[in-house]
Amino acid sequence: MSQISPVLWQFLSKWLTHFALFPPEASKIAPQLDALYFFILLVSLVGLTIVVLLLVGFSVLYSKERHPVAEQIEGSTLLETTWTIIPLGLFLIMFVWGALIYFRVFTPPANAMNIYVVGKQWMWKAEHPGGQHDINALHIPTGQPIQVTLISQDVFHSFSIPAFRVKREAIPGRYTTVWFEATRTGTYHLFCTQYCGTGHSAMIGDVVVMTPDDYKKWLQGSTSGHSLAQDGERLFASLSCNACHNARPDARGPSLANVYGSKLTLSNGQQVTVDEAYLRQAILNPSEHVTQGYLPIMPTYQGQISEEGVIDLVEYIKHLDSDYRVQQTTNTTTLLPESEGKAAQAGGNSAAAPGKVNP
Amino acid sequence: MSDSTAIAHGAAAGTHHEHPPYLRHHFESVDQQTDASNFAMWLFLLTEVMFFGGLFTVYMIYRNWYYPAFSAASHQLDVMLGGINTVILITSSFTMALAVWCAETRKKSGLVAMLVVTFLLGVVFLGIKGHEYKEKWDKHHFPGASYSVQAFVNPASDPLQVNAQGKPLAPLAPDMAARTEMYFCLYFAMTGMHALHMLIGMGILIFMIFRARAGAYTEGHSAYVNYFGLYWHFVDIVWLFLFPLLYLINRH
Amino acid sequence: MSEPNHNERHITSPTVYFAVYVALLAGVGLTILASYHNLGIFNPILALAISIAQAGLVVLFTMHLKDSSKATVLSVGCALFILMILFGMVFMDYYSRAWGSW
Amino acid sequence: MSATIISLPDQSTARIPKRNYLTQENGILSWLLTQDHKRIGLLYLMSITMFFFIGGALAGLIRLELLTPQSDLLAADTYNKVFTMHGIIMIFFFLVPSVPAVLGNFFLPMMIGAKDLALPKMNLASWYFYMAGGILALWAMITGGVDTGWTFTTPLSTHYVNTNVVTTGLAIFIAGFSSIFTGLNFIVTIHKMRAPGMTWFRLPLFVWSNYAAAVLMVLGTPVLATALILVVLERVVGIGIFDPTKGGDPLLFQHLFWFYSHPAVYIMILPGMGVISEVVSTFSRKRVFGYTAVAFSSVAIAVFGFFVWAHHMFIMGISSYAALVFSLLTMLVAVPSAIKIFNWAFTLYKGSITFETPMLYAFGFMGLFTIGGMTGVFLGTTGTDIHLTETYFVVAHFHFVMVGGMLMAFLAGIHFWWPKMTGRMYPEKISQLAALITYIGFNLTFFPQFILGTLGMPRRYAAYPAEFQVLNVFSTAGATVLGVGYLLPMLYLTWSIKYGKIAGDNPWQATGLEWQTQSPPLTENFAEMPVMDHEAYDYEWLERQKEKEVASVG
Repeated sequence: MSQISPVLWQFLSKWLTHFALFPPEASKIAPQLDALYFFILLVSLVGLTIVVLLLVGFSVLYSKERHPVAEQIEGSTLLETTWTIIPLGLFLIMFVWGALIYFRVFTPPANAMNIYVVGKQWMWKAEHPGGQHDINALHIPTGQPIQVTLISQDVFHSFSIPAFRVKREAIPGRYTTVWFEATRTGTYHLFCTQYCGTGHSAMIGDVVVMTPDDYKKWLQGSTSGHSLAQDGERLFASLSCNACHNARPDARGPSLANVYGSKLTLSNGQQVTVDEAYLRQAILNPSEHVTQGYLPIMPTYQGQISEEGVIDLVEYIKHLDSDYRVQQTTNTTTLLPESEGKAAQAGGNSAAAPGKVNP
Repeated sequence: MSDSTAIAHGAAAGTHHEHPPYLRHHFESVDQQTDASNFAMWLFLLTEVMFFGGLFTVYMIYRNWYYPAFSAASHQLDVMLGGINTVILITSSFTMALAVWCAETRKKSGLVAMLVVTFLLGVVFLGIKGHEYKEKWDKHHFPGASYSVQAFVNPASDPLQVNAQGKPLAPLAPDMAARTEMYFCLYFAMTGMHALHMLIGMGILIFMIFRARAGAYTEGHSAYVNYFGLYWHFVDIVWLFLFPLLYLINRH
Repeated sequence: MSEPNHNERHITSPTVYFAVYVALLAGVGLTILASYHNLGIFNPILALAISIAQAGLVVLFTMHLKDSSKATVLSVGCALFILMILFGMVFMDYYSRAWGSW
Repeated sequence: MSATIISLPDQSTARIPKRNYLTQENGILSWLLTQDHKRIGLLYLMSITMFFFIGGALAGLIRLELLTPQSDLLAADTYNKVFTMHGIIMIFFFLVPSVPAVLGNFFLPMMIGAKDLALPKMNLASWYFYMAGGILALWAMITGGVDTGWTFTTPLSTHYVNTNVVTTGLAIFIAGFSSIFTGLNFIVTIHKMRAPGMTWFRLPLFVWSNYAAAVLMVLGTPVLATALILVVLERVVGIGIFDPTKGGDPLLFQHLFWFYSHPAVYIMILPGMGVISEVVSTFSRKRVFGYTAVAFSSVAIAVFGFFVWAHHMFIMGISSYAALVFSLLTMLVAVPSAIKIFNWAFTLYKGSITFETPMLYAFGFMGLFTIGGMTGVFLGTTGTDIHLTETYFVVAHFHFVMVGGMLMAFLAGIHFWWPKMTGRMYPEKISQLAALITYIGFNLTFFPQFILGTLGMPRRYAAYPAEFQVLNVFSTAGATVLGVGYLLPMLYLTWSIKYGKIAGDNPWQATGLEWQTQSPPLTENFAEMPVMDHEAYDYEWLERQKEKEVASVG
């Protein structure tokens, strides 16, 4: 064979070594999604078989040679109802099942570790909470739910990991999230699946799934020295956010301590839960997100902070457990080590000042 | 039907009785022709409804998102001018309806007069609209690089940013003030599309005035005037929605 | 086949046009007047209601939909229905986005 | 139940009538200024064939580039322009006008017994709009191309590419008028121009499905126009309606775009389904099983087609609640398609089936459309959509529906009505071979893409990971076969215009009114106004007609 055609031989051996019908199942959701996939596949195959059998069978039985005389039949309400109701029922099962999967893929569990991913033409940049950066890669441990908070800096991108069966669009101007829990170590594809311009097909990377121990080592090996929250703290100070957002009784802005996860009432009466998306919006479009009791005086930071900067700020505010930290940034320019902040917080002084309208 | 080819010549030679010149060859009767073209005109207007429907969808979404900006920006429009324009357009619609009536009752001079009046009212409408556009342009309220939010962050500097009692409106926060550009995007897109429809209509009106002076439409076949009337009334209806939606936000 | 005087059948008299005209003017006046009173949420609703009523008058009488064939009436209804689908379903998305992820 | 025997007429004595719509007038102007729906249909046939081969050549380039994992034949930006133009040409300049503007234009008036469409001038204008749009699009392609993808996703199309977006957008806008005019003309014609006795439930199913598609054209296309105009304004003037930095929502564009573009796939497929109804009935000599159900399923698809557009946006940031609603409605729209498939299958039951070329294409349609439809369910289900959307699975799915479905239907229709259009037959054996080649080539091209998609290969990639190569090689190999399958009909049909056997008035013994007149038909279609005195697909009526004829001749 190899004498006849080396190219063909190469091709065949390639096929045999690489042949796969399904991508690896490397996340917790993958088998669940595959189960639904195989269910629909089964229904499709049965449906297709029925149609083909009908077509071939009738063609053979009623070909002109065998059946020269056509019998005129009007139709059959019973049959037609049958093939209306049965597909409808099957489709509804698929809908419900699919909706459950969809619900799971887009509802992160409470203990998920958050990783920010910024998409830009044409690369993925992942930011781990400890300050580690991944370019066109994502390092994650097994056995730990990972929530990915996505944002795009320019156009629509789509964050797709086929082995995990997850995909989510990175949208300019808005956070979206997806989560997964990797189950098998290895290196998997990371694709951008939404067409995003010239370098679209170069916007690919590797998802490296490691054991928790390896992950820890990796974290230590690639640390940049300061966490996202620490970067955010510095940015918070340099933008003078603390001029208003402090806990003093005459503060012009609400205290941000413990604001993450709380329920706020806005000046237009709307009730919101403070999450990453809300914090981002409140920084960039403050007047639509004024806490009740305050004036809409905050300037917008649209166009002044990069998406990474916003992420740093969000991460800082998330970890802002008391206004003590705000005071510290007001008074000192040096950064407190993480542990000291924690200790200070334990010391009390955590009551947030009630909101007041500045006269 | 099998012998159809045999008599092909007889039918094609045209043995139709009563064949008015405006009856086209593929219709059986004038009624059928009028019915069909009238129906077609309505369908065309329905495509227009969907076209403006897309714009109204965009308007609806952004007005909900940026209500303060829309409310403040709409104060830049002159209700007086808008109201006058509405009345002008309604009047032109009325004269157009009279033109249809004149054509149907075969009053040639009445038809010409009504078409001319309709045309002139259209000119006045567009004149006022142009004046309004110019005002926006001069104040840098045309969307684009030179857009200015001055009037909205500092309403005291702008005589138009006042409420019904004449007191200055509250200033907008800078980020919300920037959203007023969205309002003007939609303002220009929607009124611009409306004005474009009027321009097309007025082009057809000129054509019809000349034909009417030559005696067309008043000799029993007035359908064309009727179809144009439908178009003109439709353009009028669009304005009846644009006026309150763009001019009358939060005027109290 | 063709009726010689078919054109005479559907002529709407100028009186009807004039009545619609007056009603429209009244509607415009009412819209402007209402917008200067604080009716809360009802300001835009009232304005739109008046606009719809005005449009209805024009469509029914000035544009003779009242005397048009069933097919025309049906088509207009169909288009309005699809228009409501466009408005409604787009709005549904935007409205429910504020509810958060789930 | 009763029986019908139909035997084919003796074709040796048939000859082409001297007076017909082709010989009525001569000269190029008589074609360019014609208001005859049949001639306009032929104009459309020639122009869409041209666009099909341009789009096909671009597809060939795409497949060649994907032969190897690297982006070597074409640079990435060239590749992007090529697939964008392939999409735009195939969708707006081939698929949307194919069956309605060619076969619908030609046969719809004949099928309902009218002399012409209600608005012949508008019909001609529609062709000119189509050509103007098409030429503008080609011009945009030659002078630099456009690389947004046919979906024009904002903000990529408005702010991040520097190619001919405005020109292309306007080209599609202009072509939209042609679509609206055709649809409008069909609706008016079907409502107002039916022959005496031609009640709604005596209409051939081809007319029903074109009616449904026409409704979609008339009500959907204007919204696409809105979306495109706003994109053009955003690029030219700088308004910020879809610009996130100015507070706009880029997703709103997709709402408007898919509000048209999802129904557009039904504009493309519904007329094709109409063709299949005609062909299956004719070649099994039997009335379509459950006529009413098939007719209403067309209307149901048209209506539900408007409710499901956001299933293109499940992971794009629409609200989860909206995703559920749209997914549920998508399931509902799948049902009428299933009804159609089963009704066609049962039309064969107790028929008397022959396997001429149109019937082979119709079989191809039924098989491939079933696969295309079922894979659509994978994508309409929110859960599996997450994994499969934006991959080659989607590419394979819509090519199964559009190429496997629509193009098969178009070829079935062309072969079915070719004798009526030209008065001549094509060589039967070669055409059967072509149908077979098309079928094999098609499956070889697009079936591997389902596997590629499941494996996760993203669409619109100029370069891809090496492990996907084998399946891509299969796909490219299949595309070559498919190319031959499309070139063959082009050649033998052209040949047959001059040298084909003379067909006679009703070579298939079909019941439609269009077959009860001479071929090629007269300019006014019928020598005298036909009167419909029987149901659609009434083969017994046809049999009685023939007996009468024999009696009167005897």
